[in-house]
Amino acid sequence: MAKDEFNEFKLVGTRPDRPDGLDKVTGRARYGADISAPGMLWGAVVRSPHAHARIVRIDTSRAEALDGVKAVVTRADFPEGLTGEDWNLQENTMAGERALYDGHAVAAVAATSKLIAEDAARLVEVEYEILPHVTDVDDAIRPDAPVIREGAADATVPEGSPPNVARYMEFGFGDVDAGFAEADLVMEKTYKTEATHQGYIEPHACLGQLGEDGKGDMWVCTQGQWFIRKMCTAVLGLETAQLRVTPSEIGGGFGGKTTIFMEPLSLALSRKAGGRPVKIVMSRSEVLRATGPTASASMDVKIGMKKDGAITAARAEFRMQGGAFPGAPVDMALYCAFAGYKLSAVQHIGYDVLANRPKCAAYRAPGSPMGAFAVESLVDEMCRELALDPIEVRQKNAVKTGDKASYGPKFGSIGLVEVLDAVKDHPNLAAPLGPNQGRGVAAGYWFNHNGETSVSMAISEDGTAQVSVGTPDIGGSRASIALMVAETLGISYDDVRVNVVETGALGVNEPTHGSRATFATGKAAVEATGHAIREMCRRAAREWGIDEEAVEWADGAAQPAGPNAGKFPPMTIKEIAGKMGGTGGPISGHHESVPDGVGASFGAHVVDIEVDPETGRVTILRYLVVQDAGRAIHPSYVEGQYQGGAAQGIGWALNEEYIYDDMGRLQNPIFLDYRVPVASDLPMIDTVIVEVPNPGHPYGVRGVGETGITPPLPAIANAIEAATGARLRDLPMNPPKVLAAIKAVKA
Amino acid sequence: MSKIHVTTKVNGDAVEFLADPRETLLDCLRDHVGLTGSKEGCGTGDCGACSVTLDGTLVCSCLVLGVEAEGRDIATIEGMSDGHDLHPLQRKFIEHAALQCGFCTPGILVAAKALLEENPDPTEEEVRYWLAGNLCRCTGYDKIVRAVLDAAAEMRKEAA
Amino acid sequence: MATVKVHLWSGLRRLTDGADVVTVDAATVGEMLDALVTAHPGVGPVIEAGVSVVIDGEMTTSRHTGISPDNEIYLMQRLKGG
Amino acid sequence: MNYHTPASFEDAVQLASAASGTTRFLAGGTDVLVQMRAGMVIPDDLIDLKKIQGVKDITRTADGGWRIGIAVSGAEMGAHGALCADWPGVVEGMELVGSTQIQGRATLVGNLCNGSPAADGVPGLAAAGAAVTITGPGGTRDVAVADVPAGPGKTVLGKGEVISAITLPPRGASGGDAYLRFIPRTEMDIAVVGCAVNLTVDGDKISAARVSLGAVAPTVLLVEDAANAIIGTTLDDAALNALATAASAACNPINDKRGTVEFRTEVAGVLARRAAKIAYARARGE
Repeated sequence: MAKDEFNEFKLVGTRPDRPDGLDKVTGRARYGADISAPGMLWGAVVRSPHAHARIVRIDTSRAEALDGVKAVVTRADFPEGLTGEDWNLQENTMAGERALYDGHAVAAVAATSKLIAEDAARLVEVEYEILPHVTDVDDAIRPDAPVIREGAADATVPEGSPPNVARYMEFGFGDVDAGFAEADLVMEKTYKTEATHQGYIEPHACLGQLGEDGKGDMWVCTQGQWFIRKMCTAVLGLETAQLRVTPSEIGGGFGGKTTIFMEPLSLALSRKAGGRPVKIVMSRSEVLRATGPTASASMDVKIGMKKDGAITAARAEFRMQGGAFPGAPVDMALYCAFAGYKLSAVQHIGYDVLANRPKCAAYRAPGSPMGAFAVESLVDEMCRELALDPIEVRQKNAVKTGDKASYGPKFGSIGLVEVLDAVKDHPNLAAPLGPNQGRGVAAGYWFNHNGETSVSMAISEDGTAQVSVGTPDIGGSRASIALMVAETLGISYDDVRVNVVETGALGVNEPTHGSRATFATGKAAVEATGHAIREMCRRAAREWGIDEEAVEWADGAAQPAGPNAGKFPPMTIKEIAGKMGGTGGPISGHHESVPDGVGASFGAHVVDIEVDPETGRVTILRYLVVQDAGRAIHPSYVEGQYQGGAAQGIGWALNEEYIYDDMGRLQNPIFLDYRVPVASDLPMIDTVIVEVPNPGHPYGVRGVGETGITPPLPAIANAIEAATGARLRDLPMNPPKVLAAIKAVKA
Repeated sequence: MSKIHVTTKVNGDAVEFLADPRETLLDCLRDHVGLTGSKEGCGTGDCGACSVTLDGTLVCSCLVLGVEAEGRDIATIEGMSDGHDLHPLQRKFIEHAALQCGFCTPGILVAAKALLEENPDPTEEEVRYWLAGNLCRCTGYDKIVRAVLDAAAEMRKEAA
Repeated sequence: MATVKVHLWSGLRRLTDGADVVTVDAATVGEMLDALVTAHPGVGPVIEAGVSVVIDGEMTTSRHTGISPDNEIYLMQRLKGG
Repeated sequence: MNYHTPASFEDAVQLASAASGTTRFLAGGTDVLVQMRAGMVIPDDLIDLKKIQGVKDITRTADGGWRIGIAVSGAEMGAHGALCADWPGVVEGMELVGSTQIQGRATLVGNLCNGSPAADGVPGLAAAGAAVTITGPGGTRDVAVADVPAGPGKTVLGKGEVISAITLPPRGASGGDAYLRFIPRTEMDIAVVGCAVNLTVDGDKISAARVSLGAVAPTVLLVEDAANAIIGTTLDDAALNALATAASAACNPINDKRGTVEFRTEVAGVLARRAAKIAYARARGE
């Protein structure tokens, strides 16, 4: 629990009910698919059943002839000449000459009902010429692999590289060879992780309306309405400001709803159907086949360690496929891989490889869980070899504030040491373990992010406050922002309303991603509130006829700054607001910036498991998350991020994967066989919130949303070896693989 | 395509709509009756976000046809609180922060209500296995189970 | 104008005639980036695609941020989040 | 799609016989609606059997067995104390199908007619020696449940034929049955392997037994050798090992997204051993 003893704040750190709770427990909250409009049509998308195929011909005549069909679009309805990421987005939104993965959109129809639209989609005839395909990353990087796209390599890729390598990176410092030479133990292993999906329970849904005049509106479940606006207008050749995007409540995103998929299709269909709004709601199989799972990775890691556990050198080569487009998070995976270790010599090499799979999107600390799986597993294997305690080895090598990071720059304020101390002292470490049971430990990291942020707040006539923010509220950020604004204004939490607004109401905001909402929007909200406070102090000063500098704000009122400023009773926010009409007009505050002072967050997890030796099934007995939050504004929702991250990591470690057949078709596109953890799979998840305040934020906030998913993959692998002696280096560690590994150890 | 006239009861109100036989009860509740509280997360009975009760039995409304609802008694999330005072489960979910995005919450609340009507004093494991068909991707289930157990305790105290 | 040292990720070595660290004359981040492209045109497309500039461990967000010889300047791939 | 609600099995048979395109019967619907939603099948005629008199009843048969209506849901079976007392293995097999919500609709007959080799409800019925009554254009006939599946997605039912009831034989004294399955999670998966054991004891010696396996062959298997491995024994370790070996030997599984050949073959033996112990304990009243 948060350390409350020194909590000098009245509201920050408390656990009030979230403002949108009532709507969400009564079913009134409106998500993407809940929004309808007069004259609305329904859209359906025609998708390629092939992993790689040339599109010879699309015949939409039978579809267009079906009664009730109002519009059909193909790539011909999209502008040409786009380049770079804009072209990638357009190509992914609607296939051009070639279908690049199973599920790639090739056409879309709009009709007067969902059933007619689905029937019409089945009547669109597409002639394909099937091409050779590749889905595994180590196959895709071979020189003789089927070529996904000619000339895909960017300026960083060395000449003569395999054709599907789109990006290359290499960085590091120090003399790794010398470091390996002086080590007592050098170990090099290869680790593989399969692609997984964010798994949000709400499928993508949008309602798009676009007139012939190029003016449009969209209601959509998204993490970032400004990204949706920028990407849709780019892909359709519209002026950015002419499209207004209103975010609905969002049913989970985890990074997967920070980009576009079928949104531009609803706008294109609407324009062709005389401006009638078009609603498109994805099915679960469309979400799994054709949205943005994370990359799959093949990683070689080499570490040199002295007998006492000190690491002398480290090397990592990561190969990742992020679908048929550049964008696999291999750079971020490499940055995070050794981030927890103070190194004098390290080398990172990374390949971003194309394959016939959907265009990957961010998934909670994108890349970092894969890097952690490789490095934290290898460190555990070396501790086992040298009979060293895995926590102590991490403490010995732990980075502190001011140390040089493995990815180059010096660290600002970080709390890894405090996190590891909290793990060492936790009672879970003393829990007894029975037969076939084992304990695993691992640490994880995420930089967190700032990004463009724009917030406006205004004082109402009755002295209550409203805050307009651009970051959709997924995990309770409305409550955290309201707490910070109420604390700053000195008024009650219930007197602050936070609204998530559409793109017409604020300056540009980056999405709710990078664990930035409470940090960046919170900081901007506090700045904006400060702006309004200064205005209220000015109005009180004029009322009292004293100098502005002689007025300060405390406990929700303007007060004389000191004895010689004058004897005036405090002028409350209610009094000031009540007279706003006669003292200069509306009172509001604005703040726009790309905030500096981002605080990174380290975490460490401890997991106890039991393995059924006869079937290989892994049961999670106990799970502990310890993570640095800087300061927990609303501790319940910080704990929620810790528990949610752990649960997704457990699913990724044990049962979640993309299974493609030899024709390159996804075999498990529904929740029956895409196995996310269910309620009966998990124990209660213990959490400890470590608070090493981030000096870059007025309330010490660090982003907490993403680090939690990074330690589970290696922690569970380490626990399985502790329980069975079998070391698995290939995810997921499902029962068939665990049973085979146990039998190999026994043989 | 010939639609079928369906008369049924939803949350105690008499309701009529025209349904194509292929439309699920979930589609009909959302698109014809205007109750969007039940959600589609999968369309295959694997996620539970569309949970309703049909004549008192907990079911996935995506795996029932609209035309099968003729003459039945359906209860959805919108019928869980009477007037303005919430069911104890609804209150406890807010109090325990047992939801983040909230998309699975309606389905879980309807399922948990059905559980407590059948088993007023469930163990943690009984709650978890009863809710195994209600997927949540945000919370890791911890606070959901605690909220259900807390609501059960409060309801037992009231009943005593 | 002062001469500053800029650490590049060594993947750019091919585009900077083999140098991991490049010195340019610049007083702000913007001037530094422009001077880099003038000195080594090959890095142009990479910088165009978006880079993160880290000064003394702090992610800078503006081309107008001032820099001086005693700053530790790192150029990194564009960081976003999930 | 035409939706029908016949009042009798005879009317249902007539509708099905006269239908030209694709016909599906509807009881619980938890398989049919999934296939419709996935676009795998859009029936021309959907015949809902739930309006037929008696389809919701669970009744004792004259000889002390049970007759289960085709629209009885898993939840209703689970709530029927006497049926659970007699055939816990059959009931627990059905109760493992899907979630609590699925249990509110899914039926034994639907599970059987869907034709999945991995159906959780079928091994228990096969081991119990259950039979189904099939009503068709030519009248009715009884068929052993084990003989109904004809391969993945296929049954022996001909055009216009429908199952009108499931009958379980009398339990008899000192009998016990059990069903176990293996899934990677704790709930919500299709069985990677399923195993049912039904046996009766004379004192502590097994006098009769039937062992059936699911998800390890194109249809459910009744494994003679496995039964013989434990008949006449007190289920000691030697008998258990022989049972496991026989069960694994009978497997003819495939590699698919749920499991490998080796895994299914090995785990079939593990489950047979564990299910036999439970059935043995139940038969001895423990």
